[in-house]
Amino acid sequence: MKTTYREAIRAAMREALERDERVFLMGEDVGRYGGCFAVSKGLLDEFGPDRIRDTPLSESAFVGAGIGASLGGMRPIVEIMTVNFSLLALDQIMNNAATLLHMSGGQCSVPLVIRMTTGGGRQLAAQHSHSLEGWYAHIPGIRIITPATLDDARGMLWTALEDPDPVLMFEHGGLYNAEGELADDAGPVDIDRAAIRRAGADVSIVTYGGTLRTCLAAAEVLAADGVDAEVIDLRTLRPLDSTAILDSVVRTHRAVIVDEGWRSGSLSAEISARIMEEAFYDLDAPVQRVCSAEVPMPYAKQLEEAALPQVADVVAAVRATTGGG
Amino acid sequence: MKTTYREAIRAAMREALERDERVFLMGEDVGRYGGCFAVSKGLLDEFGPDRIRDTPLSESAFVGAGIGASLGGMRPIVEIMTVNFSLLALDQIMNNAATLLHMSGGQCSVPLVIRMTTGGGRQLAAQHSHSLEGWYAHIPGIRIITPATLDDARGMLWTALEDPDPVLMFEHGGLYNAEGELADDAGPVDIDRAAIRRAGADVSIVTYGGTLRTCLAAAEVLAADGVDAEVIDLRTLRPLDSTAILDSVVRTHRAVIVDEGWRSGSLSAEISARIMEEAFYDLDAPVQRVCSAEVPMPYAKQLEEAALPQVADVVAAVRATTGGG
Amino acid sequence: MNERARDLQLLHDMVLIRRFEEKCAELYSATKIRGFLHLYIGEEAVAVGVMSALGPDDNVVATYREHGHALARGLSPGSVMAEMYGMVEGCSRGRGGSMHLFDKAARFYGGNAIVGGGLPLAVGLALADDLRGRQAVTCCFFGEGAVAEGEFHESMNLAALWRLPVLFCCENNLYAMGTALDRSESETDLTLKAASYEMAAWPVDGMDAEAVAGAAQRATESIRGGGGPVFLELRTYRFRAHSMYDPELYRDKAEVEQWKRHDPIATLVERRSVTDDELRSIEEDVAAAVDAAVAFAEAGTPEPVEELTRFVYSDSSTVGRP
Amino acid sequence: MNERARDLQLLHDMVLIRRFEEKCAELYSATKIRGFLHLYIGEEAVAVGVMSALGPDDNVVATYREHGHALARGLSPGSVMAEMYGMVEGCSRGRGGSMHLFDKAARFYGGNAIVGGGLPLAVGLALADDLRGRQAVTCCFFGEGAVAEGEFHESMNLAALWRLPVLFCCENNLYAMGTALDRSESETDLTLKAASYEMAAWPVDGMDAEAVAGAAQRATESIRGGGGPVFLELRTYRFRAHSMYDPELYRDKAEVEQWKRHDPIATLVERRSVTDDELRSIEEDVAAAVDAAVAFAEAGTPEPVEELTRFVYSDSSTVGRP
Ligand SMILES: Cc1ncc(C[n+]2csc(CCOP(=O)(O)OP(=O)(O)O)c2C)c(N)n1
Ligand SMILES: Cc1ncc(C[n+]2csc(CCOP(=O)(O)OP(=O)(O)O)c2C)c(N)n1
Ligand SMILES: [Mg+2]
Ligand SMILES: [Mg+2]
Repeated sequence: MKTTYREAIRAAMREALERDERVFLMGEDVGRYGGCFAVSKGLLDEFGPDRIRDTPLSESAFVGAGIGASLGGMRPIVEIMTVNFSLLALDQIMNNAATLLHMSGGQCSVPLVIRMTTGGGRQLAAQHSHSLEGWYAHIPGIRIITPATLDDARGMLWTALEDPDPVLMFEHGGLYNAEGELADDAGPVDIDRAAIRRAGADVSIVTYGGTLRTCLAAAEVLAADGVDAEVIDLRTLRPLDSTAILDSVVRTHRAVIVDEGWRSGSLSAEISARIMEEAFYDLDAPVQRVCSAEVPMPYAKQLEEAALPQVADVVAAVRATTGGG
Repeated sequence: MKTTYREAIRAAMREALERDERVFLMGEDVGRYGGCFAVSKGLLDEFGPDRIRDTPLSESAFVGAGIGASLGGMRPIVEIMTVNFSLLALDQIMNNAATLLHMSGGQCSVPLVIRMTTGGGRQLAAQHSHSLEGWYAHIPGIRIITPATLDDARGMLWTALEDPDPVLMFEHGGLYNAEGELADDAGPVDIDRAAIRRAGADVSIVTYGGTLRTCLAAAEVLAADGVDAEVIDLRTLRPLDSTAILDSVVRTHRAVIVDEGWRSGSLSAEISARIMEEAFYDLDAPVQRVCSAEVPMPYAKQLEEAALPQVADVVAAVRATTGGG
Repeated sequence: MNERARDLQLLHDMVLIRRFEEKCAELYSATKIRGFLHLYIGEEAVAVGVMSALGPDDNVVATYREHGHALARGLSPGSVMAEMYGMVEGCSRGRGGSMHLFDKAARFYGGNAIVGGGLPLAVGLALADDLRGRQAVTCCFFGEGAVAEGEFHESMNLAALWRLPVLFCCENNLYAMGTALDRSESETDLTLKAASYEMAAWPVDGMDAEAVAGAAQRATESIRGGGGPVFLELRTYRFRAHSMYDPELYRDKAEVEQWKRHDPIATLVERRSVTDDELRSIEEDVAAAVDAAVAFAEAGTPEPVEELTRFVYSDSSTVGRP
Repeated sequence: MNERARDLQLLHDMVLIRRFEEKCAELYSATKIRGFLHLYIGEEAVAVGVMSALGPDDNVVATYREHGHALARGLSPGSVMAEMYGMVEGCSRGRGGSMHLFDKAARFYGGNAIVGGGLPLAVGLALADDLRGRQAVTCCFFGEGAVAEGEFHESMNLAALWRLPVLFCCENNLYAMGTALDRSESETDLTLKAASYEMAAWPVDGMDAEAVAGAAQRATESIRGGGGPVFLELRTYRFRAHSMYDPELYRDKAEVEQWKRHDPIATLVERRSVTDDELRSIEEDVAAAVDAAVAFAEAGTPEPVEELTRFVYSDSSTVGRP
């Protein structure tokens, strides 16, 4: 079946709404408008305004209400339009969603899924373009998932809804129109394990979400050059599947980490540090990182492109680790 | 002059208020109550309610008002009681303070200082005890300072107020009562450079803020054991003084990074990654990290202690890098 | 239960809170209790009055000044005291402490120490009840200081817009730490805030347990009848400092003394002509309960540090413990 | 300036905004402009009316739908257009785009794309003026959708509590993207929100430039006289989609047509019996200005990518460029 990333997420939401009456979707313009990126288009007609619930512009309160509803036995899906706006709800996310279970000594679990759009590349400038999923991965008590493929867009939501704890799902805005084939019976996927999207022997490229395509393209360029890159899609940023990363690095002895977050304090720093700690003696070269430039995202096209990780950057980083200058 | 960390910060504020009429202090209970940790006690009487301005409980608006006032030519010092509450103001901090200069193409600088208390150790549990300064250091456009000594508590504020861009100053709650000697003419200090608080040849211990004391104590334990540790106080977490770190590591060939943030995605990950990238071939052992356990801070004393970096943890990490098991 | 009997129960519960907290203050000085400790003394009528209108299916969301709410809701004094001792037997297994009392079985959802942070949770709990067709009310306590927080307003609007069964209980004790209401709100008539959301709102004498109970009863009936959320402004006063660290520079001793003349316990004793015998019996009962609570806490078990990372994720989660 | 002359100026400015934005829409289709583009068409009376009451020392804080505000404030059409082209000659050097127009010399402080995010800035700008004893007014625009955000309430309260010189201009165009006001506010009379802060508030016909100008004049006079902040609810309507991506599923075409009958440009033309000649002269002038703006933008310079990390910190900062 030919479909898009957007439609795959919509199909996943539809299935969840059909299968479990505790599930409902809530967020700004998810109903009448059809979702700011049209992900929930049509669902209001199918499921009605109670379950496809338009909210006022009140990020903190409706995220908090999602937490409360999950305490009350529901399985809410809360949509935040864009990651930058989620900062308005960070108090609820960190001080409540991520901590209630612990503060209550195990009594109050928060089975909540928060979906939001992340990432740059569409000239939306500094208040609509950041990639904060790696930053969110610092917070204990939540799970972070980042579907990069159609299968994951289709399958991660269901697994996330079965998770007893809060899950934040980051959808890269540049992927919504991505097209591809999806099995008719595509269903839930494991969200505990990273996936090897391309096997290779010479270097491990570790990435997720919006930069997976960049890395796969870089791997092709490198292949033409005789460098056989393995590309790992982390899929889940918290908890990290360290085993998958380390297994690969132990085989390839080289690693490049690619993410769209700002470089300092990025998720790739964490991965580099873990490789340092667990596989130092297996490394033939220092681990490299390819991240976004440390700037609020500029509007101008050439500046935005220069700020974001590009195929050439990944190729250059791999060459640096493989001694290819 | 014998003084405390708390008094040193108060003296710095007093001096700033005297020297520059554009400076004012604003925050919850900074005036009549005297500051929730008594840092601003007495300043209301000296400078009056216009300049020592009690605010309602409105973190987002009064931080945003601080940004606006700085655009309007003032030099505000905004106090947020505790780092966890700063999450309510993150939209203003990231989407405005950190980005206005860039979004405006260089026109709108935001010379603002935001002070807040950070850190655990006082059994204040999961909504009052976290150490998010390393996490904040991910954000381009702001500077992060973390005075760990009386000199820095006294001197950093003035330099921060001269900075043309937003500065976040994190004061570890466990330090307020720290006593010591301060020169009568103690004044502004450089906030661009890290400081070596103890010179040593065998291993570089990199830390800042609340864990500096822990590291210095660990260095004494190690010294008794024949291990000569260098202790670096970062002082500024963004921008990191990479040069100071790397210079030390190139000399000692071993490094342990100690911070009170949660381990995954901590500042120490960034430092480890930079050492990996810049000094890999100088390392005799993998860089180690000592961080807080990845839990919302528990109330019970023994649990909180177990969650926080202790002297024994630092000693053990150093021993691991020096092969001392 | 006749009115006098109900009032004696209210009285009992108020005395329990009072004596329990006096003991807490003592134990704080003895460093048995640590962290922040916020006493409710003076405000007891609010908690006991409101709780008297709630049933077991209703939900409660409270603040960091919540010993009174917890005890009035029926949490055992022992489990609350053990929590402040940081013991496994505490109602939050010692992980929460004074500011984070929880009891899911009692639908007592904390113990929230972010001012205003509990209000969105209350909206969500009520939304869940509404979606599931349950008749329950969610009662949310907060101080007048929270009214300045954006989360208060967002929550009020959501609840009113969706006509959710929330009882907003604003404990107006005139101060937020050291900030008097007229220094935190340009308009100090808080019922006008509710009016701007088209929400029913009544001021209530929060020093009078009977008045509170009556107002809460009317409010919950209206809410259960589908009338939408209600905002109660409970006018009260805290007799003690904000917390154990507060030097109370911001208010006159005379003002405190003035309010103490409206002590909710004395008021009810007088109103119902409670006899010395009745009072003695209550005090004895309460003293025994408080002693038992302390003994229970003293005998508690500290959580082994090996369990530190438990409850970060649910035991049933596939996320491994580190 | 007599009233008719003033109104002809208002008319000119409205026509400028209208034609400028029509050109923007065209250029968007031609992919000369990218990112999000929010048109102000239909709402022009609000921007020109309010700005007519402001002087050069006053501050303006706007939204992401701010071309109209920027042009009415006097930013040159060329610098605004060049901004949308992403050029160095743009008012934000091409770093901001349509949603982030800035001009510090004009005290035009953005261009804020976080709904409600500009309000605290406005409070702060006004606080600075107040502390420095300056007579200026800070004017802050926001949509009715922002009223649901906590930051709106916190800012209203701060401004009223401290009696700061802020003019709150709520552009009530009835929709926040696809959400009608009665689906986002339990109480749709927005002036009641202001009342709950004891702030003066007037509803104004936002389709009538004269009415807006008059209200803004009265409001700024009151503010300058020390009367504290004022809230204007400017009742208006956007004739176009929310942004270039909006399929407009949420409102009837008939409703849009109904509102178009109150086109602020036509209204003023009729009221002031503007002659065909006068109108032609305005249109010609505007057409020339728009053409010149496009030519200016087309001739602009893209910022070299080497400059990418500039303006993260001030040029005078001791923070090195990476
Ligand atoms: C968001 C947030 N800001 C600040 C604080 C610090 N703080 C704790 S209690 C308090 C005063 C709250 O006053 P009020 O809401 O009136 O409740 P009361 O203490 O009077 O019961 C403050 C400022 C906090 N806990 N949370
Ligand atoms: C905090 C935040 N949430 C959501 C959005 C997405 N968004 C952009 S405009 C808009 C509608 C705003 O409506 P209103 O305030 O009425 O202004 P209008 O667009 O009608 O001028 C929304 C939801 C945003 N930019 N910021
Ligand atoms: Mg209070
Ligand atoms: Mg609108």
